[in-house]
Amino acid sequence: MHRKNNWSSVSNWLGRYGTFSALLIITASFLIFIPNFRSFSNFKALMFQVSMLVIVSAGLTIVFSVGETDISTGAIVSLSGVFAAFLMVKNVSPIFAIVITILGGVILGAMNGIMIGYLRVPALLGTFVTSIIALGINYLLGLGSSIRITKELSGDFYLSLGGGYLLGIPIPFIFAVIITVILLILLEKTKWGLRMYAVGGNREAAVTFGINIRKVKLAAFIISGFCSSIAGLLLSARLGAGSPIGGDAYTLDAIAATFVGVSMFREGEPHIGGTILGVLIMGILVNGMRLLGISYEMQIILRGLFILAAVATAGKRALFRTKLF
Amino acid sequence: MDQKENGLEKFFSKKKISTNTNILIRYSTLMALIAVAIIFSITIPSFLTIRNLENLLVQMAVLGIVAVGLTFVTIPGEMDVSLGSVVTLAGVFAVSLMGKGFGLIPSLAAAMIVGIISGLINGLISIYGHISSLIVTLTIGAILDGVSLLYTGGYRLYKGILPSYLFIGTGKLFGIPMPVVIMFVVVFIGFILAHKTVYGRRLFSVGGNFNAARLVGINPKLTTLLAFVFCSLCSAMAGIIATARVGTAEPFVRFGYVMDAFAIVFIGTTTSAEGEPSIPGTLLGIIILGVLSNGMNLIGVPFSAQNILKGVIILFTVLISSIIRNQKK
Amino acid sequence: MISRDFSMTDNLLELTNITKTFPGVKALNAVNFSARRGEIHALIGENGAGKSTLIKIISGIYNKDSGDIRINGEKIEISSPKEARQNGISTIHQELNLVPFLTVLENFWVGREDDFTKMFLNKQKMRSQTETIFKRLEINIPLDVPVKKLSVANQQMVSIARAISEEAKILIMDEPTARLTADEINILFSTIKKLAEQGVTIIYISHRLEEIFQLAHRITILKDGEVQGTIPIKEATVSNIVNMMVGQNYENRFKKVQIDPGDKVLECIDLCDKTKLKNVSFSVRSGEIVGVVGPVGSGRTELVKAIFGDNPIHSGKIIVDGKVVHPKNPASAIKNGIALIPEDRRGEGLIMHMDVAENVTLPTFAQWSPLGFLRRRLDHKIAKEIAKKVDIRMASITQRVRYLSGGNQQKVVVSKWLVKKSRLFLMDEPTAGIDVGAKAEIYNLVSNLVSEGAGVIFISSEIPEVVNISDRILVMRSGTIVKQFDRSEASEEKILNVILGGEIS
Amino acid sequence: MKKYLSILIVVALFVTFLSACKPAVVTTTEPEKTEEVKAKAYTIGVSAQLVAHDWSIRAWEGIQEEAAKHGITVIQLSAGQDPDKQLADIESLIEQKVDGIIVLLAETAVLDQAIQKTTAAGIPVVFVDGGYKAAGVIQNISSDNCQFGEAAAEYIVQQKGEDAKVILQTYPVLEATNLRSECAKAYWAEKYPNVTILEELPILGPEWTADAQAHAEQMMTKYPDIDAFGVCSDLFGIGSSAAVDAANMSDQIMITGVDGLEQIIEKIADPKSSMSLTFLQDSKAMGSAAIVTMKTYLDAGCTIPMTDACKNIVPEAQFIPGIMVTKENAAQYVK
Repeated sequence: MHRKNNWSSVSNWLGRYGTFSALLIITASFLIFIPNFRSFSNFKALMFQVSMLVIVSAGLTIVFSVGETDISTGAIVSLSGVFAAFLMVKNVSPIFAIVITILGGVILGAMNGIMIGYLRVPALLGTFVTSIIALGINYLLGLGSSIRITKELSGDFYLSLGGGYLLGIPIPFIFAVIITVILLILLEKTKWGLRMYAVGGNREAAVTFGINIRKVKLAAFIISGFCSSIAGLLLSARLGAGSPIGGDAYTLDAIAATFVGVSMFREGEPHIGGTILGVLIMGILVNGMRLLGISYEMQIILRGLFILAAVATAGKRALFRTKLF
Repeated sequence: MDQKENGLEKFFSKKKISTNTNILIRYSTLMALIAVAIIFSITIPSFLTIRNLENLLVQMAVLGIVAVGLTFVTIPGEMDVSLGSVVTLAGVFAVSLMGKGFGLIPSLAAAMIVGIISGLINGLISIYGHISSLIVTLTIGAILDGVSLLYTGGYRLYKGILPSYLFIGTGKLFGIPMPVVIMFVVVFIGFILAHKTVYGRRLFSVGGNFNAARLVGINPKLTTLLAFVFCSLCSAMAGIIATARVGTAEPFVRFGYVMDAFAIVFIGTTTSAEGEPSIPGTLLGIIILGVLSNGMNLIGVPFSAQNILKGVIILFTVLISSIIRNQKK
Repeated sequence: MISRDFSMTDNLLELTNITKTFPGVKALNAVNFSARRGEIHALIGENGAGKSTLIKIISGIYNKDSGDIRINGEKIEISSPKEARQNGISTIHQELNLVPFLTVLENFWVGREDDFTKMFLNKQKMRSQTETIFKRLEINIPLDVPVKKLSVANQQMVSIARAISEEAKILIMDEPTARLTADEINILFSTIKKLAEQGVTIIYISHRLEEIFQLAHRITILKDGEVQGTIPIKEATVSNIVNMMVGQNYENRFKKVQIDPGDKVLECIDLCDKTKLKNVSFSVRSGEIVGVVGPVGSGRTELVKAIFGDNPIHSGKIIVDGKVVHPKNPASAIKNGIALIPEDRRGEGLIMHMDVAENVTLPTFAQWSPLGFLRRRLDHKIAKEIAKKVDIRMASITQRVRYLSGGNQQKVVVSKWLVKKSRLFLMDEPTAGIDVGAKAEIYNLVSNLVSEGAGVIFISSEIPEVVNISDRILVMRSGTIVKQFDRSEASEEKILNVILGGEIS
Repeated sequence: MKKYLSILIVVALFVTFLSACKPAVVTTTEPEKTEEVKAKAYTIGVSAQLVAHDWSIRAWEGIQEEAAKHGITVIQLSAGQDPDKQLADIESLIEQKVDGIIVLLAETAVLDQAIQKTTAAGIPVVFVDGGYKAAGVIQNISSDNCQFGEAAAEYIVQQKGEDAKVILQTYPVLEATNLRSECAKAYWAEKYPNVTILEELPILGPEWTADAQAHAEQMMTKYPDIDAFGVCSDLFGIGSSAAVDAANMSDQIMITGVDGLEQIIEKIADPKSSMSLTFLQDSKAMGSAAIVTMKTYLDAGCTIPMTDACKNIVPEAQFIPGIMVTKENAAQYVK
């Protein structure tokens, strides 16, 4: 009995504050042991590196909050970058290219939403299909190689979106902050957010509350698609090219970050704040490992283990047991 | 306990479709296959040749075996996206052991053991840790990739591969290429296991209703765990064949396999009334995907466009199966 | 007892010829129902009589197959909960419909925030409004805790308050008191009466007759989806209500065969689990039917699940056939010859998309598959025999159980244990939601079981049937057995009395 | 159960982390070994798109050995084919104030921003097999990929005649691989217009060898009269030659590749194999050359943009000659 109690209290503590303390410990130890980590410019670099992931994960969190999941984010990120570059090569003005690209992201998101919300296609399956199609379009446009975005094509404006500074703050990071804040408000302060949580938390209740579950889910996926396309644009601007594989890593990273952050607020429920912390941890971890010169192979192993550890110690809800059929 | 159906919902799910049209829908996947096959064989002279059909099957062998394994995991509603990494790691181990002078059997055994272990890890963590198998297999996959890169130092392994090992990939048995033979053996075993044995019945019960299965004395967790192990075993076998075919073990991620394997299983689900995965369905999926990519290669469609076609086809099968399932509700 | 004259007041709500069918069962058959302004109208009937279906139609969760709904004489369509609310209808559902991890405040307003906020939540306003309502209902529940942290009673109060706060013209309450304490009930009742006096129409559903006598102006009795009649409370008596509920011909429905019980199949001594059960002690002999009654949440289900090894025991002994057993999981309980017919037939009893044969042989098929290979022919043979014996009406042995009627589904559940030749049957609401004929068949099935020497624990909310079928009756309340009746002394009134918290002599 | 799992995982995490930290320590303590050059201990960063290709591994070896000679510390980062990560890698190298950066086998298109950053930080960059022209890039070290393409084209014609029917497997993503096929095509178009290119397919991976094999198998069924496969990388060669040999077509079809993977050279040496030409590029030499370039640049105290003096000692391009390996001379290159 007693041991059990002890354990449960420990695990509760871990579940609640484990991830956060992990963040503190990791950051602290890096600050102490890695001189380069301390430098201001590294923090700027760090900001650049986490921005896109923050945006994608924030969008994904919305999807999680309605009790679904989305594995098409990475594909949409990659596609958006290539798409925008492709348009600009075809002499479409940057602004217009951006608008169209975002529109594209929204459409793919809507495609997810309709399949999953209206046709009750399992989320994994639905978003999987979307990702394949996105991949197809992507390769069709760029034939698998990156499309350069030169100054001549896009002008400083576009590239500065990815690499520029505003008041000394990296512009992508500003975007990340803005989007995060908006979504945070949406989820925590508006009726829509409340309804999303209701749908994710208790479907039956949501029905009796008179909430239109389909609409809510559709909205969630559209938001996710929107975020992914924004991230894709910023990424392409940062790289100065639309890379066909640039965003692939985001699918796993975003899901991981959301899972890692899930324990923080609302006890085991998705929450933007938690997600952001999750992203920061992952970002800092990778950044630090780089500075430590840990080999690529070791990096992926460690990241994997870290995610597992976070997820295993976190979480009340059966951690998004997403059923396939 | 559902709201009023409206708009799309009504259009797709609530159209009262008579049983025969229902059957039409169910076999539409099969008909689609036949149609495609006919078109190809008319337009491409070299399509309907023994040699090409042989190619088709050989090229699908690795993927097919993986897909059969995946089917087992999906029956209880779980998923495994680490199988690509298992394919790689198993191949690497087998080849590297031969490089170190071990015989055929120990090398094969090693690959199999890799499969079993990774299956156990996936299963244990996701089932007994109550963690979504998606996130678990994603991370375990990443870890395995790291391991195989670490183990090989990134080198492509090919030294010391035994002829008997190569035979698995390139040899022929009664004029049938070995990979094809093995694939059909695996499909057959999978079919028996899933549809003709106690275990299979239990697996489907767990998938159908976890609690009901528990309350008749079935151990749902153990049942699911075994499915994970079987899946990874298949992946390991696929890894052996893949390496034996090229005569090289590459320590690269095999995410392509994951996507296609899922595509196959999903296509397969559309053939069952309940939208469940099944081995015959999977076999159909294998053949469809094979015919498609083979035919498109012959026409000279670049891989890029191939993805779109693949995606569209899966999209339709998904829509069909969702219509079927919504009717049942 | 409130006595007001309604002859002047008109019908606020009027339902005519409402019909609703689910696959297998006709839930409602041409139901006519009317409620006047400011009236407390009780709706009673056995489980599965169609009460919940009716109110779900009124509150827009189900869509009626046919029939009209009129409010103030004008015909309206209610196709979603939202529309119901727009028509001034709000509902307290039986099952707790709250979002566990949202706070009380959030749960209180989610889905109807538009009332006073366009987009952004105006927490202050929400808070103040909630507080006023809570004050009025004399509830003091902190507004900022997640509801999952609240007691069940408090959760219930929250959803009640939520419904009341909608200022509806028509307020529907489905078993609102099921989980409440005496004081809470009193507060609720006074509120209900106040509302009625303010002209709100209240449709009140409850199993507890004494509540109804306390509150209602009129009573409408449903049975098997049909209205048996509507009577003013003045003319109502327990007996005529019960008769209408269960039907005159109730006694002839089923003949109890007396078997003299053999030795003990099951004995429980001071059984406790982590949460609900407190020192439950009783025994079941072979050839004996032990009825268990008690309000929702009295621990009936927990008890059988504990015996079946699906609800970990904290302390106490379970003795099966004289040997002490420790069922850690259903598998081991099944080995000891115990069978469970679970309350949630679809959720726990059957695998809906598998066929009859597969379901019937589910616990047993492994036995006759020595090498682990299925023997479908044998499965089918055995399944056919059983199906014949218990007379499962189906197209073929390979029909998927999803398409069977409720009664036949239940027979499938029972027959899988017949194949297993279990000696102790734990039946949790075996007759819930199935029509009269099927019920009778289930009764016969049960008595056949005991005549073959099995022991049966028969849980039901329908006291008449329990009285009718059982040799002994255990009355449970809040996790313990408060009273035992022998068949001879058992009567519906006595039992009701105990259940409803009367003195336990 | 769950608790044990989580404990287990956490433990595993820490163990691996500690073990992982070792290599870093090793690299950073390397220069201490060579005391005498400690005065001029440079730190040079290496960013590779993916060090999982024999070519880049050998280059990496070259770099290490050469660096060890001069007591130069090298920090190697591999981006695992994620351009964003590679950019971040380079950023972190800049962060660590390395004296120079060597980029191995990169997709140049996605590196514009990275190079701008290094230039801004005044850090010289040497591209190995990249082909990137910019002020901040002090030298491109590579084989003469175009010459490889042309030589292969010529060889095919010699073997199969002026009306050879050829199938190309290309990889346009990388500058180097792209040059090879493009130059070959140009060469034929100019010199031997009768050479027919039956089909040209970009193989985009990640299943390079497997895809190449599948593609080759199909082409053989589609065209009965193929004379040669011209593949832009030995990776494809592994796949296609496996296909051709398995089909016993090796006497009819020849395959030419580039890179000089040991495995390919062994195949060429094997008379039964269809693999009949590759160019052994000495990527190890390229690696060490890169270090040498860096050292000369740094020792000369050059800066970006480079003065003419510097341009003289550090030419903007350096070709490391590749060795043409054919059936005739293959034996001597088999290790």
